[in-house]
Amino acid sequence: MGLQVTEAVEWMKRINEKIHINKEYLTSLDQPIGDGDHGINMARGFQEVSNKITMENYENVAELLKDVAMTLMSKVGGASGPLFGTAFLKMSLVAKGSDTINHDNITRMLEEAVNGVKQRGKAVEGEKTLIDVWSPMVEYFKRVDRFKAGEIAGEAKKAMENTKDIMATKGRAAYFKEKSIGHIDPGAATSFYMFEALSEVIKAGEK
Amino acid sequence: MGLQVTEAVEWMKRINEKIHINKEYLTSLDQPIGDGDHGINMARGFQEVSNKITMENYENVAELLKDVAMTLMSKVGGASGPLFGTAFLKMSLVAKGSDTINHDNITRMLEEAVNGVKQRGKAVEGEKTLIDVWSPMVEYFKRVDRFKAGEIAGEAKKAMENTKDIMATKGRAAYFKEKSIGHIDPGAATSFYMFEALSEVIKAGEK
Amino acid sequence: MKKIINNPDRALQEMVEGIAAAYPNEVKQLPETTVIVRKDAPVSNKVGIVSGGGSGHEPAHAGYIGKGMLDAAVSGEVFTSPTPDQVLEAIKAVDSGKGVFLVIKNYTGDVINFDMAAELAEAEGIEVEKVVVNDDVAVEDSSFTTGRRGIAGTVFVHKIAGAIAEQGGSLQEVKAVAEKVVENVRSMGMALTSCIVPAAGKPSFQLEDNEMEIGIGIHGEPGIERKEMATAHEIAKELTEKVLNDRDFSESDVAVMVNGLGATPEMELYIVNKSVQEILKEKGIKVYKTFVGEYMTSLEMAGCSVSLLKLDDEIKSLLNAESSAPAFRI
Amino acid sequence: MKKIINNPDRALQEMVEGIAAAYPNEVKQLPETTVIVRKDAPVSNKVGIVSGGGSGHEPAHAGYIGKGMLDAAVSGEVFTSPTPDQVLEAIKAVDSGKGVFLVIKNYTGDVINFDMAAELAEAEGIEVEKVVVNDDVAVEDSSFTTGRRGIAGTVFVHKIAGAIAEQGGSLQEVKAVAEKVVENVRSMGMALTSCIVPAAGKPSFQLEDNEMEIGIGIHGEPGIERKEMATAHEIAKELTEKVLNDRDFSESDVAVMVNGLGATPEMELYIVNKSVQEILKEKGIKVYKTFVGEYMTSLEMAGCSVSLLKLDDEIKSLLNAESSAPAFRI
Ligand SMILES: Nc1ncnc2c1ncn2[C@@H]1O[C@H](COP(=O)(O)OP(=O)(O)O)[C@@H](O)[C@H]1O
Ligand SMILES: Nc1ncnc2c1ncn2[C@@H]1O[C@H](COP(=O)(O)OP(=O)(O)O)[C@@H](O)[C@H]1O
Ligand SMILES: [Mg+2]
Ligand SMILES: [Mg+2]
Ligand SMILES: [Mg+2]
Ligand SMILES: [Mg+2]
Repeated sequence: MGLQVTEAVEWMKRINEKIHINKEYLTSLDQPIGDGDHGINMARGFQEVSNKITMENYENVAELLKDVAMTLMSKVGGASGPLFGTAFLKMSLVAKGSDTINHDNITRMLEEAVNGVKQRGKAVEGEKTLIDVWSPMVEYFKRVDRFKAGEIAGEAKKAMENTKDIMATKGRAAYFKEKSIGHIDPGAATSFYMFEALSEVIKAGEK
Repeated sequence: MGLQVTEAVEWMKRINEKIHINKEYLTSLDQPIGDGDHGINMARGFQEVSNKITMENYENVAELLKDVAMTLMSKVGGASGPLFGTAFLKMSLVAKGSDTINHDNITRMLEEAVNGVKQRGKAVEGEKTLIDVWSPMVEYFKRVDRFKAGEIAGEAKKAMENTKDIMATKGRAAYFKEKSIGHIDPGAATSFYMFEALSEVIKAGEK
Repeated sequence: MKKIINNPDRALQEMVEGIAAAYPNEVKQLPETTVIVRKDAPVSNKVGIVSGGGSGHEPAHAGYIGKGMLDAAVSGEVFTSPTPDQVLEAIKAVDSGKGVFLVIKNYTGDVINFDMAAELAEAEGIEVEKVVVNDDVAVEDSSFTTGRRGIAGTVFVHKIAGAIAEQGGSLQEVKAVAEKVVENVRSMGMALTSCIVPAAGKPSFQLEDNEMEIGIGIHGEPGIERKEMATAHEIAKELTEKVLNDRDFSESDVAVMVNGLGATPEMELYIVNKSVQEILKEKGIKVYKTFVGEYMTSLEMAGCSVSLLKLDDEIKSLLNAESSAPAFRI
Repeated sequence: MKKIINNPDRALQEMVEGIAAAYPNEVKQLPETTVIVRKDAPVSNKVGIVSGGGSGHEPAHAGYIGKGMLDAAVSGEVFTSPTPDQVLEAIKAVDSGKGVFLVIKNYTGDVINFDMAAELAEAEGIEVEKVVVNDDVAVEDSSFTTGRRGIAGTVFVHKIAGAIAEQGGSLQEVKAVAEKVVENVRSMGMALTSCIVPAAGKPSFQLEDNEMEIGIGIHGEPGIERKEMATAHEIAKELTEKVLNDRDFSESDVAVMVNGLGATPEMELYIVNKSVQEILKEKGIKVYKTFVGEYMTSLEMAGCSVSLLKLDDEIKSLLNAESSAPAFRI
């Protein structure tokens, strides 16, 4: 199976929902090792995404993802806005010409997304950022041979939780050096919700 | 009996003690209807008075009272500094030529003090100020024919407590109009301690 | 109480030294006083302008010392008027023979202490004039009571009296224009929190999380009315309308001051300013110049005041005249 | 949370409108943006200077717009870097053909968003250069990590880049002198309280009555070290020495900035300044100019920072050059 425009729209709306429900939690993750705005930033951005995509009619997922990217870039700000924006923009570029997001192209989409984020953020794996969810997810999708809705969220969750043990070297959390250990990275948490939403949409499509 | 220099010095030291003990109380009186500095102001001033008079040797009470006055004027500030300063200055002027403060001259001393304060503060009786202790005390001393240590403090206390029912029209408390009713005037409370100290010194002299 | 001080009893003295140390080319501290004067005081052939009051209102008053504004500022203990001897030192230090003008805020303590200083100065042969600023419309104006308080509008009096003095105005001319400013300036303030007098160590009053005080002074005293917390627009409206109801500003050009009391983020002052400007526009009042910032504070009190000054050509030109005061550079 | 706002979601927009309404003859808001630019932008034959970042740091950055300082300030949501499209609008509005210079504080978000805007602007044919300010010695300098934060020292970069641009300096000349300032400025801050991001509604962290945070940033983030509350002198000493240990200022002429974070009474800043000046004097460092006040704030955070800028003749003369910015008039 694959995500067509309708399911991809549903994916974004679910992300929006999850972020709104967890807005305070995400912000609270950003307080001890950041500036306490991550949930606010992402909620503002995905609300705009949701408004935007509700008003449009997309012919393909690439167009949809591009709008998501541009909205995040122009409505979020901070570190997360341009970084998630870049991730979705890169996914959109890879998705160009495909009707759906499916297991064949998702690995490449995520791979490009990670590369884009790394370049923009001048960061690599293991620096306690959202990369530490996205990059393991690339590895995961490489490992499996089809969408397994039941696994995706769990994999993302594991990766998110692993950020707890990392000492931050990029982003605001880096200012806290050793003290950043023991806290989940907020951007990683948001990323987890994105993959959790993806797994739910895939599961719904399997029925 | 009368207060000679030694007793007058003792009077000032007792005032200082009482004000220090009640510094927070006096300040708390100044918080709801003022700016919360009265105890601080008076404690600073009488500490300086105490320091000053300890270092000097006075030939007569007039000299002592003049130093008290000048110290209050130059160390307290606010409304109370120059007003109490004026009161003691006027008392000093009346005391000139007398060896002691006694029942004969205290009435005139206080009367002049009240007049001085009234002129400086452009205030009269019934405006919820220190005048509302000093002025009744003039009346009291006029009524009696000798120092009655047992009565002085009680009279002053009654006068102080009566300021509770007055609506302030002068000083900071005036800004609160009706709301100033129900609070003892801080300057009246300080004045009470002054008369209480006086009565104690007189009582000590009677023994 | 958490404050960046060494000792409440030395806070005033150390602050004054810190001011003198910050601007050694512009000002000097008079030895063994809490008086700061212009470095070049007395400025020859110029009326000296002296202001002051309790400390805790910074940048008032020492921040307004400079060419075109004050010649001296006298600081008392926190919220406590300075004593006559200190004011006298200031007067003597800035008198060039052309007389000295005192800008006094209408508080019993300030009035008495400055008056006594004026008497002492006159006894020494110095000509002294004064104005008493009473711009706070929260308090009823009455000759039977203490009358209105002087608050943020005082800064306009400093500026304009200072400008005319700098231009060579006589003592009487300074007095005349200062009185005109006092007649034409009105203010009203509000607070979200109290402040802590260092020597007291605890807040002067308590406000709940949903309460504000309307009609606040600048000494940590409670306001005239305690109300439920409102929006910035409602607050701006209440303050501005109280000011407008007190004096006819219609068809006038005005200067506006949105003043922070100490702990209000400037963001909030600008949000208030937006509403103030809208309200004035609606009423046909033309804003000639606006000042937003901390001009007359109350230690770490959160809150703001709105002041309006009605302008004529003379006041406009004096308001625009050069000032080198660190806290009011024009 | 008590704040004088109407709605956390509209606070940024309303603040920007309030700034524009305060100085209608000096600045203008670019329609439908949160960008404020000089009224006369683009100034012909002048490099345009653009700065910005999250809001909540007022008077930074819009207060520094004026002749001799910034041409534009871009405000993001509270403590959140503005988006590239907004920065791009600012760049376009101030480009006179001589190029645009970006002053960026070293935060991942600011760096990324401003970089993206620069790329977009270059794609439109505008020459763009930038400097990244990283004056905060609380954070270790490292090319493997995010590196140091930009804090109050940024204001010196604004001033000096603005001055050389006003004098007709080329884009490369502006860049060179701005880089020199960045190399020569160091800062260190501390806080007594946290602050409240309006949209969060609660303090970013909690401090007990006997605690302070040393090495604080300007975004309400916790500091590097939590300590027992100390005296003003100890605090001044700790901040100043941290700065002095990081860079050799000995035998130098310096500019000093004692910056309040939002809720610190100016009285306390001057008390800190007294100690800072004493410490510098002891070490033989000559203070050329001092700035005490709120220059780079963190909403209603109580606390302060100390910045030192090592001066040479060029920087001195640029520091002294005229500036008409409301928050930094010289
Ligand atoms: N250099 C970087 N590379 C990748 N991700 C980063 C980088 N810096 C920060 N992030 C991510 O951004 C998140 C913070 O986002 P947010 O709080 O919205 O922005 P800001 O840090 O500007 O306040 C971090 O939790 C981290 O996942
Ligand atoms: N006009 C006045 N005449 C007489 N006494 C006054 C007048 N104004 C104030 N007082 C007295 O001064 C007291 C306040 O003193 P204090 O708090 O030390 O000074 P301030 O009001 O300047 O803070 C009042 O309680 C009142 O007794
Ligand atoms: Mg954040
Ligand atoms: Mg008082
Ligand atoms: Mg007082
Ligand atoms: Mg942020």
